[in-house]
Amino acid sequence: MAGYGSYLLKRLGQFLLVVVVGISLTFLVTHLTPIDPVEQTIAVAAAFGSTSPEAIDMLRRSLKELYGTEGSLLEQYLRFWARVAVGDFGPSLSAFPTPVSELIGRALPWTVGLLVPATLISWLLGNLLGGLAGYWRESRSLRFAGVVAMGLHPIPYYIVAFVLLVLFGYVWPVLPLSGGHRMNLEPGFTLAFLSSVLEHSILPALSLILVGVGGWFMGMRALVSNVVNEDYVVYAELAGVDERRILTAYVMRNAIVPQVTGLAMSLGAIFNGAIITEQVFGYPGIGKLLIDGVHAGDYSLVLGVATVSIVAVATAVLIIDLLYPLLDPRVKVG
Amino acid sequence: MSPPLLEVDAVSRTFVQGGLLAGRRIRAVDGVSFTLANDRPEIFSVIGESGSGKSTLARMILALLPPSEGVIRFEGRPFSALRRRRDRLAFMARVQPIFQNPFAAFNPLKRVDRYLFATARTFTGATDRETAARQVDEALRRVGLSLAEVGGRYPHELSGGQLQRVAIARALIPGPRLIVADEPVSMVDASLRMAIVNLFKMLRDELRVSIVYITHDLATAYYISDRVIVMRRGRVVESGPARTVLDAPTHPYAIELKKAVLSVDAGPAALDAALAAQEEEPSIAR
Amino acid sequence: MLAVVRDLFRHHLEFATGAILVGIVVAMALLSLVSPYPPEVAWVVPPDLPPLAAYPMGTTSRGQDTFWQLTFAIRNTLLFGLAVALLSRLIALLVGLLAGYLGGPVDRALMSINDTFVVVPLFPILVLFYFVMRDSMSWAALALVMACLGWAYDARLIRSIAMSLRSREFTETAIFSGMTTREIVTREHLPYVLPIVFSTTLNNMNWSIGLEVTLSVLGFTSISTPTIGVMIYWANQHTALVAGIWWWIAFPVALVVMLFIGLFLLAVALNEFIDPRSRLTRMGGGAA
Amino acid sequence: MNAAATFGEAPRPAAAAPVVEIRGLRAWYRTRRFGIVRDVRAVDGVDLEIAPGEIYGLAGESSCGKSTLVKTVAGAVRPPLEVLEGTVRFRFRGGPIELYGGRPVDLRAVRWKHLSYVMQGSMSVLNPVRRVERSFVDFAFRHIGEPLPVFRRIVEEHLARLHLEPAVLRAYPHQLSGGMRQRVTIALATVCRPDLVIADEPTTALDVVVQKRVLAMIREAQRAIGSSLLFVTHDLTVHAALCDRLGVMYAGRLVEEGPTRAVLREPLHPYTRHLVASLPRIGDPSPRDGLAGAPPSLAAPPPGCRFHPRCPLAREFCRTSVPPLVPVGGGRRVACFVAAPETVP
Repeated sequence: MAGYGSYLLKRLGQFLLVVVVGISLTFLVTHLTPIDPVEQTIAVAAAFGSTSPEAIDMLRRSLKELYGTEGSLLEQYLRFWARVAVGDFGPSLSAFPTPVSELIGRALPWTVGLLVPATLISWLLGNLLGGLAGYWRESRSLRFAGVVAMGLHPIPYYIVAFVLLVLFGYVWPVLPLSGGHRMNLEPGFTLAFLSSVLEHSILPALSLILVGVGGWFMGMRALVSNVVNEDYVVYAELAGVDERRILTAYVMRNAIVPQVTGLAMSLGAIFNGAIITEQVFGYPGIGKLLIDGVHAGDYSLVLGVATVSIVAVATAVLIIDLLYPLLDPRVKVG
Repeated sequence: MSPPLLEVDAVSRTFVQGGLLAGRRIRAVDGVSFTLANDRPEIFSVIGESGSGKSTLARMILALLPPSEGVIRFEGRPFSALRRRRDRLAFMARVQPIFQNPFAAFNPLKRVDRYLFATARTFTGATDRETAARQVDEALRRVGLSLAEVGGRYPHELSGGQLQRVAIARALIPGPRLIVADEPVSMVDASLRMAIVNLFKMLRDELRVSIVYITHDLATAYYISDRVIVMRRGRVVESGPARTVLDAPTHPYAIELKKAVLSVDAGPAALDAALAAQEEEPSIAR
Repeated sequence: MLAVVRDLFRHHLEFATGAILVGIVVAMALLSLVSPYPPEVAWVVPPDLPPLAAYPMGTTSRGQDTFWQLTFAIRNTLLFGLAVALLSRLIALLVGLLAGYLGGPVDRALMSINDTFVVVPLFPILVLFYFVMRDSMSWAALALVMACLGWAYDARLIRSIAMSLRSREFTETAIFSGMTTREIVTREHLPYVLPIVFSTTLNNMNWSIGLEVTLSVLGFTSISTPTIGVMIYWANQHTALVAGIWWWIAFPVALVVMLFIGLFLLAVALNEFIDPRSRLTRMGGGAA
Repeated sequence: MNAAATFGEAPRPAAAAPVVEIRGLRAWYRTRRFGIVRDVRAVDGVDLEIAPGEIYGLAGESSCGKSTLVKTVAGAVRPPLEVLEGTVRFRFRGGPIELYGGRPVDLRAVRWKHLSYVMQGSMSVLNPVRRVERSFVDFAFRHIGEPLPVFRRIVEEHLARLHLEPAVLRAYPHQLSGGMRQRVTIALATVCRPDLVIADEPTTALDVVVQKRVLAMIREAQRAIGSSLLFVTHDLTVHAALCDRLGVMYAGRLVEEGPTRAVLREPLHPYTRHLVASLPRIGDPSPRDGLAGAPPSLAAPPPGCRFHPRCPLAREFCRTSVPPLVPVGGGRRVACFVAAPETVP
C-alpha cells in the first residue's frame, strides 16, 4: 500500500499549502493597501453610528491586535496567524458583541447544506448526460440537452440567479424567493421546518445546478468521445459484450476518473457562485454574511468569512482527493 | 598518437522514479566503457532489448543527457567542457544524431527543408541561399534523393524510408566524424530497410564516418557492424568483433538472445524448444 | 488568411454563431464613440420612458438613454475583460513555459503553487480587496488583482504543452540543426502553444467579465464608470424591476449574455480549428 | 459446447469446408473533412479461405491493407471504413453466417463464442480500472454456460496452459508485465474455444525472447482447442515459425499464397522474392539490397499491377492490366503475368 501512503502525504501537503497561501493572500491584501485598515474600519463603523463608544474602543483594540500595524510585517503576520489558527476574529461590529466565529458557525451549515447537494447533483447529472451524449453521438435529445447546457454554462451565476428570481417572482410565483425558512417556524428537526428549508433552497440550488451542469456535460462528453476509441473499449465491443455494460463498466467508469480531479479543481469557482446566489435569494449562508458584512463595514466579519471560505474549500478538495484512489486503482495500489 | 574519436569511460546513469519521498533509484546505465579509434572509421553496434539502457547511453553520447558517473570524451575533450554555445556547436558539427521515428524527428507542421537549410547555414557558414541549396542538394544526392524531389514537402507527404534518408542527409551536411543512430530502421518497412542499412556502410567506407548503431535486431547488427557490445539492464554482458560475438556468444544472456532470433529459413521446429527455457517472469507487483 | 476565415464560417456552426454574437457586441461598443450623451451625465432625457421610436431601448430612472448608456457599459466591460485576460496570459505563459520546459523541482514547485491558486476561492478575496480599498478602488487595480489571481488554470494547460514539446524528438533535431533556443521556441513550438493561448484568452475574458458583473452589481467596484454590472447596480438601486422599468435591466443582461455565449462558442471553435491535429488532417495528412 | 468435453483434442466437423471464405472483398476508407474528399482503397478485391484447425499467416508491409482486411473479417467496420463489394462467409459450429452479403447480421451471438480476436495494441486491451477476472466474466461467462465457481476453475485451468498463475485474475492490468498481459489476452481469446481466432500483430511490441515464448504458447493453445487462426504480421520470420499457409498482400491485394515453407523457399511473385531476399541472417554477411521506390499510396494506386513501378520484371502489359490471382499447383496461387504467363492478356 506504499502507493497510497505517498499519495496521501502529497495531498495533505497540497491542502496545507492551499490554506497557508490562501490565508496569506488575505493578510497580504489587507496589509498592502495604502490605507491603515484599522482606522479605515473605525471610520466606517463611526459612520454607521449604530455602536456605542466603548464598543468602538473594544473593536479598535481587537483590530489593532489582529491586524495592528505595529512591529515588523513578520510579527504582524505571526500574530495574525495566532488568532486565525484558533478561529478567533474578534467581535463582529454589526452584531456586536457576538464574536465573528459564532456568526460564521451559524451560517456555515446553511452554505454546506446548499452547496454540497447542489454540486453533487450538477456533477452527477452533467457527467451522466455528457457520458450518454458522448457515447450515442447521433441522439437528437442528448444533442439538444447539450446545446442547452452549453448555452447556460458561460453565463455567470449572478445572472442565472437573477433571471430565476424574476421568473419565479413575477411569472410563476410558486416558490419562496428569499430567506432560509418560513419566519414563524422554530428551528429544529421538525418535519415542518425541514420541508420549509428544503422549499427555500430549491431556487438557489437550481441556479447553481443550471450553471454547473453544462461544464460537467462538455467535459464528460469530450472524455467519453476519447475513451470510446481506446483499445479496451474497441476490444470489449469486438467481444460482443453487452452495450449497456460497455457504457457503464468500460466507458463511463474510465472517463469519470479525471472528472473527480476536475470537481476538486472547480470547487473554488463553485463556492464563488454560491456566495452570489445566496445574496440574490437572501439565503442565510456565509456568502450572504460576507456581503452584509461589507455593507455594514464589519471588517473582522469579512476577514473571518474570507479565511473560513478558504479553509472550507481546501478541506472539501482534500476529501475529494482522498476519495480519488477509490476510482483509480493505479494510484492506490502503486 | 591523436586522442581516440570517442572514449566512454565507466559511464553510469541513475534515474529517480516515483514521487519526491518514495523515489526508487534505477541504474539505467551501469559502468559502460568502450573506445572508438580516430584513424579507422567503424560501425560500433550497441545491442539490447527494451530496458537495457541502450537509448540512455545514446543520449549521453550525444551530450543530451549528462552521465551520473564516469566521463565521455570526444576527440580528447570531456563533455563537461561543452558549456558555451560555441563549444556545443563545434561538438555538433562533428557528432550528429539519427532518431528512431522519422515522423517524430520532423515537425509535422513545417516543411522538411527547414532543418536542412538551418544545418547548412549554421555549420557550413553558407551565407546565401544558393550555396546552402547546393550543399543540401549534394547531401540529399548522397542518400539517393534530391532537393527538387524533397524541397517544400511536409513530413506526412513522404514515406518513412524517404524521411529517414532526409534525416541522414541532414546529419551529413556538417561533415560529421561520428553519427549516433538510435534504432534508425526499426520503423522502416523490411523491404526498404536494407537500402538504408547499406547507406550506413557507404558513410563508413566512402565518407569515413564512424557510427554508433543502437539496435535490438541481431541480424542487422551482424550484417553491418565491425564491433558490438550486448547490454542487459544497463550493463555490458559481452563485447568484441561482431562476427565472433554473434556467431558464438559466450554469455548466457547473449546465447539466449541469439537463440530467440527467428529466421525466415527455419521451420515450425524453431518454437519447439521455446517453452523449455527457464521461466523468468517478474512476480505481480504487490 | 481570408480563405481560412471563409473556411471556418462555412464548416463551423459554432464559429459562425460565436462570431456574429461577438460582432454585434463589439459593434455596440464602437457605437459609444458617436454617443450624443457623455456617459456619466444623468438627467439628459426624460426618465422612465418605455422603449419607443425616439428611444429604442427606453430611458432609465436617472434620465439617461438606455441604448447609449449601454454602448459605454459594454465597451468598458469588454476593455476590462480584455485587460485582465491579456495580463493573466503573461503570467500563465511565464509559469506554464517555465514549469514545462525546466521540469524537475522547478516544475513541481510552480505547479503546487499553481494548484493553490486554482483551488482558492477568489471571490471572497476580491470582496476583501474592495472592502479595504473602498472608494480608492480603481478599475486598473481590480484588473491587476484579478490578473494576478486568474492565471493558474491556464498555466497548467500551457505547461502540459510545453512539457510535451520539450521531449519531442524534432526539438532535438532542431538543436542539432544549430537553431538557438529562442528560434526553437518561437518558430518550432509557438504554433503548438498559440491555440491554447488564444482559446484560454477568450475563456478568461468570460471569467473576468463574469466576476466584474457580479462585483459591480453588489456595488463592490467604482460605480462611477458605467459597465454592464454597474448599470444593473443602478437599476437595482432604483428598484427598476419593482417599478416596472424592466428595460433598464433586460437590455444589459441580454447583451452581456450574448457576449458570454459568443466568446464561449468562439473559444470552442477556434480551439478545435487551430489544434495541430485537425490542421494536419486538413493538409491531407490524415492516417492512410 | 457440451460441458463433458475435456480439454483434450476438440471435436471438429469432419468435412474440410473452410471456416471462413472471403469472396471479392473491397473495403475503402471514405473521408470528407472540411470539404476535402479522400478515398483510401485499403482492400481492393481479396479472395481467401481458411480451413478448420489451420494457422493462416497474412504478411505485408505498412499500408498494404492487411489490418483493414482483418477489421472487415472481425466485423469491426465503422465509418470512415465502408465495405463496397464482396462477402465474408463463416461456417461455425453454430451454423453459416454471411457478412456484407445483404441483410445485416447480428454478430453478438457469434462474438467470442465462435470468433475471437487478439489485438495489436494488446498492452492496453484490458480495462485499466477493473481486475483481470472482470474481463473474463464480461467476455466469456455467458458463452461457457457454467455456474461461476465452475467457470472460474475452467479459466484458471486455461490460464495454466499459458503459464499464468491464478493470482493474475485478482491483479489489475497495470500490475502485469507486457508479456503477461499479452498472454492474458490470448487466454481471454481462446477460453471459449472459438472456431476462428484473429490475431493482428500480437507479438510485434514484445522483445525477441518474450515473443518466441508467446508464439510457442499461441501455437500450444491453438492445437489444444483446435480453432483456426488468422495470424497477421509484417515479420516473415514469425510466419516461418508459426503458420501452416501464408498469404502476401501488397497495396490492397493478395499477390501470392501457399504453404508457408514453399512460399518462403521458392517465392514466385517478385515482391515476395525481394522480401525474403532482403532479410539479413545471422551468420550470412553477403550483401543484400532494399527495394527501389516507396510503397504506393492507396488513395491513388498505380494502374494495372500495383507493383509494376518497383518491379524488376515489369512488362508493358503489367502497366495496363491487373494480374488475376490464379492457382499454379501445389496449393499455391500467384498474381503475376511473369510468374503465371498463361494469364497474360
